[in-house]
Amino acid sequence: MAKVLMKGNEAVGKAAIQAGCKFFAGYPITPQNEVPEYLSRELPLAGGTFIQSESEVAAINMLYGAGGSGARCMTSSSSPGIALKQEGIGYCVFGEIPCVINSVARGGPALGTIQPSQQDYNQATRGGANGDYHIPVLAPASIQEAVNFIKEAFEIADVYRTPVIVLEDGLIGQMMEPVDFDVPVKKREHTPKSEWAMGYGNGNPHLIEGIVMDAPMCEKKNRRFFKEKYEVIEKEEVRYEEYMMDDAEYAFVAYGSSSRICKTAIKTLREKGIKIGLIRPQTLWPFPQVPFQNKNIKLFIDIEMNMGQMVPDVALAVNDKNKVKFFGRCGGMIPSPEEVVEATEKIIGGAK
Amino acid sequence: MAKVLMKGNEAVGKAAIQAGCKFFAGYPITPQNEVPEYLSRELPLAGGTFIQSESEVAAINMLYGAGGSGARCMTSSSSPGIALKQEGIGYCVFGEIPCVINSVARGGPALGTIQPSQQDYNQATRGGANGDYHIPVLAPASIQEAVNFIKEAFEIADVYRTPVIVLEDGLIGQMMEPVDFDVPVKKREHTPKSEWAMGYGNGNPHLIEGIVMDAPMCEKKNRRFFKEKYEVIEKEEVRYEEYMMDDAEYAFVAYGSSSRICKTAIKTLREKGIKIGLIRPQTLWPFPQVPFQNKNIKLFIDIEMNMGQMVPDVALAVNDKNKVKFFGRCGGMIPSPEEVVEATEKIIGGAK
Amino acid sequence: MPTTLFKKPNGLTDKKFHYCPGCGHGIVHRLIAECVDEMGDTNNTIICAPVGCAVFIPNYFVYDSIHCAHGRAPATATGIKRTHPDKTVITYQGDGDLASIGMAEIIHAAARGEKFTTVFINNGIYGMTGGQMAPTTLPGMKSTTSQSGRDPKLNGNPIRICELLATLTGPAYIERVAVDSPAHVIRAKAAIKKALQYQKEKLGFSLVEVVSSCPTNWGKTAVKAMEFVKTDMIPYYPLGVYKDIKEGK
Amino acid sequence: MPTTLFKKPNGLTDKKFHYCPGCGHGIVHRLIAECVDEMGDTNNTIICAPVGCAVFIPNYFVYDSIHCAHGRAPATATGIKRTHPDKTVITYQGDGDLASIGMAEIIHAAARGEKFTTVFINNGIYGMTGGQMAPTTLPGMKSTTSQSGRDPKLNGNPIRICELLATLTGPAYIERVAVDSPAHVIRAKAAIKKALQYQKEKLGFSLVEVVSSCPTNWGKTAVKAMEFVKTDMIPYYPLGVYKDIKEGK
Amino acid sequence: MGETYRMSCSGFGGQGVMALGKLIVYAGMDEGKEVSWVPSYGPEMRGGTANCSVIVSDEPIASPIVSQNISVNVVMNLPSFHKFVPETAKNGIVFVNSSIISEKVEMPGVKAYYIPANDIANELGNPRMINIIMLGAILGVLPIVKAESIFASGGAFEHVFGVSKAKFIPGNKVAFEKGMECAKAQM
Amino acid sequence: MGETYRMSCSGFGGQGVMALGKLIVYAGMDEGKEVSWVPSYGPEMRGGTANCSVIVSDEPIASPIVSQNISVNVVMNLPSFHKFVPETAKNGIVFVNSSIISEKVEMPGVKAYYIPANDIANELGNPRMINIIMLGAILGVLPIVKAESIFASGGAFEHVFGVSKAKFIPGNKVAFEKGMECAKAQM
Amino acid sequence: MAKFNVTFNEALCKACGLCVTACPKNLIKLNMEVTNDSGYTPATMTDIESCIGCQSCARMCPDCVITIEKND
Amino acid sequence: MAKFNVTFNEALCKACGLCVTACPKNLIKLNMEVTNDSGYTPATMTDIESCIGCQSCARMCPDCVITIEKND
Ligand SMILES: Cc1ncc(C[n+]2csc(CCOP(=O)(O)OP(=O)(O)O)c2C)c(N)n1
Ligand SMILES: Cc1ncc(C[n+]2csc(CCOP(=O)(O)OP(=O)(O)O)c2C)c(N)n1
Ligand code: SF4
Ligand code: SF4
Ligand code: SF4
Ligand code: SF4
Ligand code: SF4
Ligand code: SF4
Ligand SMILES: [Mg+2]
Ligand SMILES: [Mg+2]
Repeated sequence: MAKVLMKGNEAVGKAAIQAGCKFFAGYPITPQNEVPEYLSRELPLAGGTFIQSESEVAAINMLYGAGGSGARCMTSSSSPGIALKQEGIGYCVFGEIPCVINSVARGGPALGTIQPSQQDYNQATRGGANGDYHIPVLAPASIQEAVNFIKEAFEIADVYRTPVIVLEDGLIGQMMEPVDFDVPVKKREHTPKSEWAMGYGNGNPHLIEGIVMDAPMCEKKNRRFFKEKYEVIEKEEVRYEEYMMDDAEYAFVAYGSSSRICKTAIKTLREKGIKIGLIRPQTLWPFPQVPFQNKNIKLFIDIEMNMGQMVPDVALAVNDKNKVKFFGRCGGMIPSPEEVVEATEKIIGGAK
Repeated sequence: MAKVLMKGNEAVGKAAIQAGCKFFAGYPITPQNEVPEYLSRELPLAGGTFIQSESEVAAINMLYGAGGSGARCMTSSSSPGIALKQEGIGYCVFGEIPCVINSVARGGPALGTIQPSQQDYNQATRGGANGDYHIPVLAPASIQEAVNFIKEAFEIADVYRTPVIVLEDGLIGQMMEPVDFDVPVKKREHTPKSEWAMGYGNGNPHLIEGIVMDAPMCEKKNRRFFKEKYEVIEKEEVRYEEYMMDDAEYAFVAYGSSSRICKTAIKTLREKGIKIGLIRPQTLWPFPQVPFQNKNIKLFIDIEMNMGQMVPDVALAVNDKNKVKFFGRCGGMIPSPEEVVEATEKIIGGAK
Repeated sequence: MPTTLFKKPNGLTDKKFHYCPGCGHGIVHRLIAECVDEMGDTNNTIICAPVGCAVFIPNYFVYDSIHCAHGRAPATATGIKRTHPDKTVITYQGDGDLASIGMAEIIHAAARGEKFTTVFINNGIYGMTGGQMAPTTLPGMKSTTSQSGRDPKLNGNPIRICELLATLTGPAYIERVAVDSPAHVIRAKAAIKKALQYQKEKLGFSLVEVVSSCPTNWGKTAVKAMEFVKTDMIPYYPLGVYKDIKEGK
Repeated sequence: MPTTLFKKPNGLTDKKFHYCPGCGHGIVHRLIAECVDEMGDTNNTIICAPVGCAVFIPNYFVYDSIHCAHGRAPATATGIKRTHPDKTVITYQGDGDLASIGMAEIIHAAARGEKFTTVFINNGIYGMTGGQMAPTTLPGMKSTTSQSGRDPKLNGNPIRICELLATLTGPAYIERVAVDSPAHVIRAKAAIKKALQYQKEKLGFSLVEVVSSCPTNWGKTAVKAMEFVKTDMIPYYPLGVYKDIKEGK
Repeated sequence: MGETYRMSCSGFGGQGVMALGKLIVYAGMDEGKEVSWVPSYGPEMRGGTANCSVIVSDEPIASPIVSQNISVNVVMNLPSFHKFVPETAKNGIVFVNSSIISEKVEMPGVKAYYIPANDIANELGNPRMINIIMLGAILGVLPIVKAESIFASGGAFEHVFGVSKAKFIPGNKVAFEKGMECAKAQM
Repeated sequence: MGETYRMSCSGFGGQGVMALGKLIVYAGMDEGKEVSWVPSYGPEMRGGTANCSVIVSDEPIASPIVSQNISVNVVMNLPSFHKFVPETAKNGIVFVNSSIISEKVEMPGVKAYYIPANDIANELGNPRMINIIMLGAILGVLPIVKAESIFASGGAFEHVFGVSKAKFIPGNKVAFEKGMECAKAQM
Repeated sequence: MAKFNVTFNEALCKACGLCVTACPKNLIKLNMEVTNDSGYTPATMTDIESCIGCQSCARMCPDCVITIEKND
Repeated sequence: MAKFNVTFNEALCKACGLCVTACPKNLIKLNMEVTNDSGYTPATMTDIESCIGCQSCARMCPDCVITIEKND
């Protein structure tokens, strides 16, 4: 349990190496630069390949090749860089490439700002590539959790042969916190890569598939994904934290950095006698359903560093949009616990 | 009212010219190739510029420049090509560039198939660029409507200074139907481009903005978009058709090609005594809310050529996901009216 | 017992090519398989399919393979070769794929000196999508997006890929060949073999540009199309070795 | 009354540059403004900002301007120039922007012969993002992603953009200059002026590569950084005219 | 009286099945009917089979796709025969290019016409006219559209093939009539 | 007794404010406390101001950002003074680099220490040590972390600047003590 | 017995005619009498005795139709 | 009166020293006595009389700090 102090981005790099990542391709972009910088130095020492690709487009397509060849692999980027990866992510989905995409969000749209934001919730959970698909999205709220989730992400990727996104914001990427790299992460069973990856075919050709020209076959493949991957993931891989929910009459819903701010706000609100807790989705897809069935909750108050992108998911989980309220900041602004408290009092006041 | 027979893609090209489009950039991709092919021949004759760009990425960034210079402009592509445009679309949003994006969807993910599909509902309505934003999405169900919507799209783009997506599927792009190019489309008032576009500054510099480095300013800009654009568009620009809804107890919800299949299915179902109608969103964002408040409807049956991407929007509009059922085909498969009838009977039977 | 002088190589499957009659793709497929067979790498090769008429390459070769995104085969091959440095890795790209959308990827893979081999089919047109102008479409040549012939004033002149890449230090071998005649086919095969050899010796990136035909979208018979390769394409795209680090070139 | 020999040009606003002390960007900004002023185009110019340290260009020039997406300035400028053929259109790009992510766009704009001018700042590094390796980082040069120096075996050798683009027929004028000494600054200005002139005459695409410095990320004082330009950068990036259609070059 | 023709035309690429469909659709539009034409497209057309869906109706057309319940089923080669004939509607009609398809349609209630289109075309000395021969056969037994609407000046033929090809109309009319005769003889 | 220090350090880029924060955080962690450090980043650091948020606490840290209610506020230049001083918590403490800031803190309940860090550093002949002088001043009046945790072998100093810089520890200790004295004199 | 066997896998032939043009001895023609399953009239040998075994036909064939053997 | 006026807009100067190095007559130095609002010690003229008006200093200045006039 030797904790070390580390910047979030570097911790992510180190976690990837620990998880056995053997290939990284990425392109510089603030606020995630320390990930490639760290890996450019450390990954070759661990017997892996680091490539600073010519672009984000190239990076994801390199993963498509490396992951398709059986290497554990990762890329990292931030908002507009992730936008550029969308087509390639679609190929990784369809080609069933296990790979990890580390996404450190900044204010948007476009170049926006470089300050932390959660404005890429839709980008991560709804995609932007073509076709029907889902990608597991893990949203850590601390550097420790980022480290654990990166390791988990590699496991999930291998089990379901799917890209996995770890969605942070610039705050988690840039801050330093003590972190324990020895927290165990369960190794999972999965089909050996030698059974499907390129380089292991030996005359019984292994194909990584980007096209299925025959429409009925293409539909079949789509349906297989939903049945064998997405339905199973929705059952098995949902993660969330409940904080002070035992006696709660109100619930914050927040993930990542904004959930930490909510925790501070809860302290103040509870001191004021308001029974409020926090539901913190740790997976954004699959989105947790169970905690939202809590009938004691009068209002679910969604707090995000965006304009309310998670609201539809909360409303669907609650199955009543009138019970869902929202407060957020965006464009790189981080709400203070004080303003969350104020906004909450106003919302609850209004609800009385 | 002289109708002519035309392929959907060519009709789209012609409509754009009629609407005063003066700049087109695009890259070949099935099933929309006839759009650039037609415009390569016809747009220069109408005094416009046609460019076959080196890629979809270049195409959207050309629009960013041409639209930012005050030209009415359009690009056209299909599924993976639209994925590549995501970053550039984000720039057009943030830079407030009026432009039209014609998207002719095929089966996915990845290269998928080239057959018609509606698997790009999320791609169009949720984006995939970074940041908080919305883009109006018009979904025509016939070539006539495609022509009208392309013209409307240019108007909407100018009024709100936003990209507008016209989302078709390969069927509408490839089929031929008679079309009347003289259906009037209301010209709308908007700020003259000389007030903001590049090339008109004359020492009072006009800036097309992709970055607002100061987070509070960036937030302000985001909030202005929601207030001045998205809230207004949600009020003013929603479009839908109701078909046989007067006495309906059940409602299909479908757009584009699948709505036509539903109309055929309705005929059969009504003959069987089932009172079913159709709610056809013509704008996918903003998503219509009013027709879903109809309390006579026992079940809303969403029919799509995908795995159910519109379901969340329907469930949110109805505010009860249990009243929403789904049937679809995907990967380039088009459901036949017969199977829609069968699926509907099963759903309704199950609901009894 | 008669000795076999010529037959379908082992590296090709039994599937019938979907290409149009007389399309150059088929010839080049066979040449690749012949070279790989002869080098003893039939079970040691990975091939990267482009987006273009050759997208179905995985159906035709017995190698492990991947459908790359349009233009990105060089990036994908980089990921593959760095993971399997001892496999023979081949990318196969058309002129739309390599010279238009994939320009950045091919240049950077070449500049990095990635140790795979690219077979680049220059047929001066987008075949798969039905005959649009490619970066290599000749001046005056008609296509569905240059219906009165490519106008260099609007579209610029065609790009010569071998010449462009030869300015870089990463490539070990670059040659332009054609498949319009039996003699040229023999030369084309030798070039592909040499490129693969250089890959095996880990000397750097290698590329063979094959000037080929697209009878369908050129609106010509197969025979006339091959004539056009000779009379029009080759003069604009001179055949020869553009880079050979062994020869100090 | 004293005559003014040298002052801040009219094309620049009053805003203080945000660049680090001694950064070459400031010099080149001034040269552009001087040339445009002298050509009488101060109110007739549109400038396209890159993503890179120069992203705030719109703050500094009195021209109409646009923040382009990373690497895509040539595409955006194409849209602008085709819409306003009589405006002077300038793109300003760094080496990460132009030579890495934007490689396809610059080559294709050049190949099409788009009639705008690119000022390309080669400082051998990603300045804005804190000093990562660029395609133009010299062999052995340290960066945050090549911490023991760029290794050509892994990363290839640096790309020489002027040489690469000079293989195309679209460009009318290409020159490489530097800003390490007053004499070179004078030459740099003349090159930019010529490029703009060629644009005005609608002769084709023009590009001036400016070998510049990034004291901050090179870990050098401003003065030492300029020395490094002279002793290390220029030998790898020879100055001179690479293309001049008027001279038949 | 609202009759709706749900047609499918299929064959090798190069047999002119797409144009056959288009001719009918243009003519139908000129006669004031509701029409739609949907092609198959893409690489499967390369050397493989091509087909199109055509609807001619007096009512607005909802779904324009004809993949089941085909009322007029034109099959020009063997793969198409196998793929499309089973989808013929009861009481539907099949037109078979019997020059290269030797199989017979055996579906109760379905009437088939066997037109040796290649042979007729070869007799006429123009092997490319097989689609026009088929068209003649179809219009010989079904009043989907009128022959004038096809061949009149400004009509469907000129639309589909271009005005410059109008000089070939007389030759095509001969082929058309041959096809018509052949079908009528089987009525 | 759970004390939480909510610190902000701000100044010009180059004044070492980020390192100042890091030293405290490393030391805090070594002492078994909960800590967090959040930098400002990006181009605004270029020639402009830099700042970091530091929290040292006995309890788990929820929000790691210190932009309001700053309990320990270190301001090293004038723009930082204007930006951050107003955000000091009641009962908070401000440390001012009085060498280049001539203004005074005037907030009821807020105590300010004026440390002429540049002058002290110049006296010591090393102008880069101003952050260590400030650190001395802070730890002179607040028991956030112990001095040993900073300078001990394997301690914060070696972490932040690297083991190779350990040889500079003695010199830095002198600066640290000068700062400490200066602050204590104002207690 | 001829010196060489030149055989055509007719099912694969697309009648492109490249082999016809390639043969220096002009020994190959398309057989208009036959239509294969894909609708093509496949290439065939007219005079095997004159074949010089140069393999030009096979080298140009895009569809691997042609096999050439030498009779020892 | 000196032949030339060389003036420095001190507020803009970042003390990079490029002008110092550029001056062929070695006439410019950084003034360590002064710190501008950005924290820099701006460049200043040591001996205007010796200035030859070559403008090398101004040409190298990245921040448009320097104005040069000729006294007629
Ligand atoms: C991102 C993307 N853009 C466009 C396409 C459509 N597309 C398919 S093949 C092709 C080009 C084919 O031309 P070429 O590379 O020259 O190959 P050829 O078919 O001529 O062999 C294009 C543009 C696509 N599939 N994906
Ligand atoms: C799509 C995208 N990828 C990456 C970035 C991050 N980024 C900002 S500037 C830059 C490169 C700057 O280097 P260069 O072009 O050499 O300009 P310089 O700062 O050196 O002048 C990068 C990679 C971005 N903003 N957008
Ligand atoms: S379209 Fe052209 S390139 Fe494609 S298979 Fe046919 S002939 Fe070959
Ligand atoms: S980081 Fe480098 S390029 Fe950017 S402003 Fe500073 S010195 Fe100039
Ligand atoms: S081997 Fe030579 S001579 Fe014999 S048929 Fe073939 S091309 Fe003609
Ligand atoms: S070259 Fe091959 S496919 Fe073409 S005609 Fe000859 S045998 Fe047939
Ligand atoms: S003008 Fe020339 S001589 Fe005068 S100060 Fe400047 S550099 Fe020195
Ligand atoms: S060159 Fe300019 S910024 Fe640099 S020291 Fe001289 S005057 Fe100051
Ligand atoms: Mg091609
Ligand atoms: Mg740079």
